[in-house]
Amino acid sequence: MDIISTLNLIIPTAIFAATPLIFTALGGLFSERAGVVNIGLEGLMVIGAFSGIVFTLIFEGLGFGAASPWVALLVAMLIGAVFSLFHAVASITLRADQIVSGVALNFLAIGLSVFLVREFFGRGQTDYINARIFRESVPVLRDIPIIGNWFFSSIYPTSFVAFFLVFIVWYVVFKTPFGLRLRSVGEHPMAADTMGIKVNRMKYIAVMLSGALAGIGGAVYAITTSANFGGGTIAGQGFMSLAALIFGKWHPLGVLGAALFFGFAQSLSIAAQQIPALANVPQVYLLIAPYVLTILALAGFVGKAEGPKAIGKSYEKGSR
Amino acid sequence: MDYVIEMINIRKEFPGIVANDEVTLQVKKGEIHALLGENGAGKSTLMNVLFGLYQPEKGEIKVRGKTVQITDPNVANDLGIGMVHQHFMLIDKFTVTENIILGNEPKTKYGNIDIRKAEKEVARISELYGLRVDPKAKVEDISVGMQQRVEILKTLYRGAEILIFDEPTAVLTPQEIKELMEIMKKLLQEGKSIILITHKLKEILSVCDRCTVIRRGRGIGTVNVSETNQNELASMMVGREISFVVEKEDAKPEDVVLKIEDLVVNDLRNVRAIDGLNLEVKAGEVLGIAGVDGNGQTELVEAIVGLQKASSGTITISGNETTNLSPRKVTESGIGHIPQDRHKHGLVLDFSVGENILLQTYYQHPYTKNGVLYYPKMYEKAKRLIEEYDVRTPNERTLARALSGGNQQKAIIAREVDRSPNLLIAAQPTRGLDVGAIEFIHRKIIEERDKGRAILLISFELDEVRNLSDRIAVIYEGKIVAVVDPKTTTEQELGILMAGGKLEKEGEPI
Amino acid sequence: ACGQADEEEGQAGTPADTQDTTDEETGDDTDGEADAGDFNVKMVTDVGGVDDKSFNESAWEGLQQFGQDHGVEVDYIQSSDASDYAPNLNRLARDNTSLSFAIGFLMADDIYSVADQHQDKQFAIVDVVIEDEDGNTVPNIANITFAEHQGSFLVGVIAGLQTETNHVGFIGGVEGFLIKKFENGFKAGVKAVNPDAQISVQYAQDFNDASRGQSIANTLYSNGADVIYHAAGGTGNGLFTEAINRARNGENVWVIGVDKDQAEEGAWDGGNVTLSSMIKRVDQAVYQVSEMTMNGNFPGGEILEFGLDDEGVGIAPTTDNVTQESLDAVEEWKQKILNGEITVPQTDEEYEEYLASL
Amino acid sequence: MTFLKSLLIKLAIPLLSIFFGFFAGAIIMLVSGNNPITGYAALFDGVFGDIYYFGETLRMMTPLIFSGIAVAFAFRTGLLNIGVEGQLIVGWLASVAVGVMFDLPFVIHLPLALLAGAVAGGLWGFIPGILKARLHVHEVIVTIMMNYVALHVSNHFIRNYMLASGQRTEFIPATASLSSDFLRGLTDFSRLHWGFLLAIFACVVMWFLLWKTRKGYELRAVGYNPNASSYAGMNVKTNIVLSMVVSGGFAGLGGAMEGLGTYGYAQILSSFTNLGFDGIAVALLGASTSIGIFLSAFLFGGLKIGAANMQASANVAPELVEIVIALIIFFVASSYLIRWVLNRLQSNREGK
Ligand SMILES: Nc1ncnc2c1ncn2[C@@H]1O[C@H](COP(=O)(O)OP(=O)(O)OP(=O)(O)O)[C@@H](O)[C@H]1O
Ligand SMILES: Nc1ncnc2c1ncn2[C@@H]1O[C@H](COP(=O)(O)OP(=O)(O)OP(=O)(O)O)[C@@H](O)[C@H]1O
Ligand SMILES: [Mg+2]
Ligand SMILES: [Mg+2]
Repeated sequence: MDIISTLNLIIPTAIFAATPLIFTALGGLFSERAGVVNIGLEGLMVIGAFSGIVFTLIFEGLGFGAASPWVALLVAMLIGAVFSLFHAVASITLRADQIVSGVALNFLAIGLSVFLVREFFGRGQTDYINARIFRESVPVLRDIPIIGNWFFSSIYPTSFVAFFLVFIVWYVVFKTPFGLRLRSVGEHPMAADTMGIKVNRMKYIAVMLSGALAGIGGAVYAITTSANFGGGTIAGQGFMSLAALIFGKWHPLGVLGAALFFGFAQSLSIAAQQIPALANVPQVYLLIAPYVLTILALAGFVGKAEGPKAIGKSYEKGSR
Repeated sequence: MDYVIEMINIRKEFPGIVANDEVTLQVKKGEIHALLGENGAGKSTLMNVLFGLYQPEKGEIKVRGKTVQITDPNVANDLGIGMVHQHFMLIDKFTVTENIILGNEPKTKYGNIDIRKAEKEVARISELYGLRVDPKAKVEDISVGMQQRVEILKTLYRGAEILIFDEPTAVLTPQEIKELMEIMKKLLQEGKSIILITHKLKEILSVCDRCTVIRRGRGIGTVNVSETNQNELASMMVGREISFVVEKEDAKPEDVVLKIEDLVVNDLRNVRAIDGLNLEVKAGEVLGIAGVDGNGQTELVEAIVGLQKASSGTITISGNETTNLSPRKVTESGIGHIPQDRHKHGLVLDFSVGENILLQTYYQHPYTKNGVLYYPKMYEKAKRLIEEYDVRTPNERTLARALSGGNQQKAIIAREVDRSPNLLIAAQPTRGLDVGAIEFIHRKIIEERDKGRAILLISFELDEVRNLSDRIAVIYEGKIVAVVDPKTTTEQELGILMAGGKLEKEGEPI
Repeated sequence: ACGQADEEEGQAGTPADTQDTTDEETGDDTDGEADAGDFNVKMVTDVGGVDDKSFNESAWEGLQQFGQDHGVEVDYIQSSDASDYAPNLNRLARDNTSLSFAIGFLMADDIYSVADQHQDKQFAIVDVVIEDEDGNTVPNIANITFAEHQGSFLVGVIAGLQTETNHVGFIGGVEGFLIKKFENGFKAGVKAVNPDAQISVQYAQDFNDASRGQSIANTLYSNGADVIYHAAGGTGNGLFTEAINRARNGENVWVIGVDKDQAEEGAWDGGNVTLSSMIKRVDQAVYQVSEMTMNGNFPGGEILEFGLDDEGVGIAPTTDNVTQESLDAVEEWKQKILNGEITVPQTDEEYEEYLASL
Repeated sequence: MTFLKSLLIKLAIPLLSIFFGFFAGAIIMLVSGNNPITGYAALFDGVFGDIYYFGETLRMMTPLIFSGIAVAFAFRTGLLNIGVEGQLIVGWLASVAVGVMFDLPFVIHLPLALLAGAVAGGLWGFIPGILKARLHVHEVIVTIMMNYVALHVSNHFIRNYMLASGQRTEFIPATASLSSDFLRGLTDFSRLHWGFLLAIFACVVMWFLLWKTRKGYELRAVGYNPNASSYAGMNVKTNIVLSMVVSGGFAGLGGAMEGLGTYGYAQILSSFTNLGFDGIAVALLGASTSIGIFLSAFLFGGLKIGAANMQASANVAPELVEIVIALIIFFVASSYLIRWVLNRLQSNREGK
């Protein structure tokens, strides 16, 4: 295979693998920019995947047809936001250690969702969804040489949504009053407080946004890829999103880059086995490549990742 | 009476402590009203109540004669109350403008921040009150003085009529303090009223109209500044007489202990912070370094103690070269070091007072044997020093975090001085402390000098440098530009040197 | 391969007579004659759980059926973790379970030690043969295996005949002896009818990564394969997703499912991408062994291989997408396997020999 | 007096949290149509009802104690080691490798195998440690990545060099085994092994290391305030690396417990063991103290072992246990609430 056709193979897969990570990491961005560490992204994705599948099935049953998964995505977003309140209440109002509360959320999400699946379906997995989100090709644009093949000829609409969202988040976080306030809360909550910003309310909003987006991330994964939900559907994607967030230095564009990088490394590792030149490389090297490349990238040129200053601390009026 | 602010019988409790106990404060329109009290007396608390950060348990607040409930800072803003906090409330990564408009941002019709308009507005107000700032600069890149002007601008941007300054001068250089006083006068002319918290009685005497004193949370009284003096204020505040002049004999300098030759140090951003510096400190003298913050003081100290690498030049302590040795090696060659930021560098706040006191010696016999700590010996030692240095703490096992700033500082001094170092480096040893604590620390420094130690004192407090030093070295842009005799050099002359100027008259090196 | 001793036609629902010729009488089974009153059969699932839509579920269905037909108490315990196997098996043994099933080769070592501690109890394990240090089978464990390679061979035949690109693919879960049986059987089947076909094989090294499965499927399909067989559990979900996506774009791609009839997974509003599935009748095996035991013929120490002969493996009943030609060929090759004309390879070495013999 | 009071509060928080956790679990059972009393009775019975299950609980605790210590140790020095899972996996493999490959007398073989586990885990911790110390790379990402690397690398080794049957390696010989006929006999053939005693010992070691040694003092100081520590002449970088190595070493020993104790072999893992991730919860619930870790490992081990019985005899889905665990962690973390209530009660009483 020549380079172009190899890339034709790798790039769409990379984008596809990156999409759920982008949603989730953008969610994490809101929360962490407001100073709330979110290890619970994994659990929020679980909840999103669970709601995405369950509600697609429900809407299918109600005769929503092809719209079902899309409506289910919205429901997953809402449920993700509500579920994130667990983390918000614990870590903001009750001043729990944010890492601890995130870990608890992960446990709760997997336990609760599988428990509910058993209650609803009488088994550990849901049924398969029929109405799915399919890959589409964009008329006209797909005919652009090379680029058309990579980005427009067979791509999930959800990936476009994700890309679009990156720019929205960038705009919101860096250009709007809301974004300025959000960041101020994560950098120096007391300063924000003295400027009349409701610090804890801001943090609640941020955490719920992270729940909403991670919910979408999980649902997108489940709806586009696994088509059903079980205890093992989300296995580490939330942690990878967290890594993408840190790797991307808490910046939406960085997050996009990092998620694509992970997707690229994974899809390269898969495609490599079908590329004659690389087919003889022992598989273990390809399997660990995404992770090793990430470590090398961090060590080599990305270097120190410095998060929001007041991250991880709960804010108490007047404390120093 | 036309009081703009009346706080009547305010009571504010924290778990286990009454921070304000029936305190009354009445501020007239157009005056600068001083609030005076020891560390922990409850000044900041009272002001935070006024600013809406805390809710009082009891008491009444009237603004311009009307009773109000200040439930949060927004309400205070609406009432025209602005506060410049003791610890700056600035976001380092934001620009000056972003800091000022936060919470009150002008928007375009698309809902994004109209940053141009904001910058113009900031420029306009800063011009109006003579507060020079660069609206586009990031806060982390500007000087402390400018940061404070940003703080003031924040309140003015919101249209504050009553400004609270909480210890604004503690972090400023003399020049900056003078500028600040000018600014305050200008603000008064514009019809604002000011509440000023400071530990520096001289400042109160020079700019304030009236002064309210609180002690241990209780209001002691309000006096007209024109009818009082330094000693009266001090004894109102502490409840006893305080001496302000450090009693000391002339120094009897002996051998050179610290010798620095052609030192070059690059700072963290790889900018040359120390640029060919030469310096000598002799046994039995206090050498004070005077200079505006940011001229290489931090790097100088860190290079001496081994925390920053010197690119060239040599540092010699008691005849042994210590250039670029590890901090531990340097310490062991006879250095004691009171760091400038006691929370960041001086203490492990979550360690007990005892563990902190042993922070430099824990690994030595008899505290450690074969890698195992011997806690009884550690605490025995700590107990002795706590007593000797009058560190007020329930016991040696209390967490350092629970101590007041003054007592934390005393614990550090106990630790550093007790090791009998040949060279004691004291960086900002009294920053933010009340007069009682300052008195103690000054006495201790002179005592050590008289025992024949070499003392290197770095302070932005010109009075402190002039009072304690036997010689003053002025640092400017990483070089020592002059070494002068404190007895024959005036504050003005020092100010000129610190600003990089030259003295016309006899400023010969001594 | 030693289980091939059984040559008789087995009918579904009746116990296959699988007397191993090498088996000596291993002491009298006192529990064997127990009447249906206290006879009970229980099983321990592996981490997949009783409702894994795969062989745990299938086993449980067989057991339930058996319970219904004979009025016998049946039950299961779920393992949420590999370290649960031993306590769960122990629990059954302690509860005086007449016959305890361990579902899945992962429990091999645990059942060995538990059976050793409870020599008076009867056990059976699916998918693996338990041997002691000397390589002998254990008298109180019945070993149930399947000729997955044979079933895979048949779906290989279908793939070989119905590929239009002359290129087929195989996606494995985690590489190991068992999954290799699927792979080699499949490849042999493809080559049997279509010696020129190209076969791409890729292991996900994960049974539960649908995303990875989809990526691999994408690569294989993009490289020209049009029929992909999987033995990869949840990872296989991604294969179906990818195939449906492509089918929707008008591509002619197929999936061959595994373990049970996976027609449901392949359905989409414009058709079905499931070409066929290789089914493995764990339910049958469990049913039969239970019945034998109830009747006092506990096949302890025996190796029961359920193969084509007794419908233990085979192709799925849903054959909507399979051509008549392929069905005929499947029947033809099935006979050849049954009458020993060909031996289906299980390991890589056997496959190499097989290729050479073609 | 104040000492007693503070001790009381310290105990009250976890106990109340556990109570609330179970209480919430009971509500969930009620809502989902189960009887919480039978459910919990079955759970309790599944741990204490039979000495065998009790033995299994202790056996389950063993690796959890090690992974809990690993997390706590790093936590004490200001590092978040999410990589315990991976360190445990390589420790498992390395200990079994030494067990299988060498033929040595017991007194050398077992310690050597244990050491191999610790060294492998330590090495796996060293990498994020050195990257953090030298290049300021965030340890959380590196440790997450190292988990995956560990999983794949160890599977690769087993598959290509050590595969004996099915998915696993050879059994280790008795000379490298932790299994104990005595403990098995005591607990009616559970898989309880000598590793349990090692785990208790490890708790003591952690306590001693952190609180009684010079190094421990340094590690804690660096964890609390790296700036002040470097001012005091400690080598912050070395201490960060050391902390990760020790933490990884404990995790590796946790893996060795599985390899040399519970199983006696290493196997191809199709997914994570979760022992390492559970360690995070164990450490947090145990407030990163030795005794706390021991007790919370017991709670976790018991819940996990008891869950099977809950399902078997009360027909409650085993996931309920996970929910209960989550809620217990939640309440412990939110101890502010409990503290606040206790304070209220107390000040009311004092007010009178
Ligand atoms: N957030 C808080 N929580 C508990 N107690 C507090 C808090 N803030 C202040 N205090 C208590 O209130 C007292 C008054 O503190 P405050 O900060 O008002 O003193 P201050 O007069 O401003 O001192 P300084 O001169 O050092 O700034 C302190 O001694 C302290 O005991
Ligand atoms: N958040 C808090 N919670 C409890 N006690 C506090 C708190 N903040 C301060 N204190 C108490 O307040 C007292 C004085 O603290 P304060 O910070 O005002 O001292 P300080 O001399 O101003 O120190 P600094 O140099 O840090 O400004 C101390 O006894 C301390 O225990
Ligand atoms: Mg104050
Ligand atoms: Mg103060």
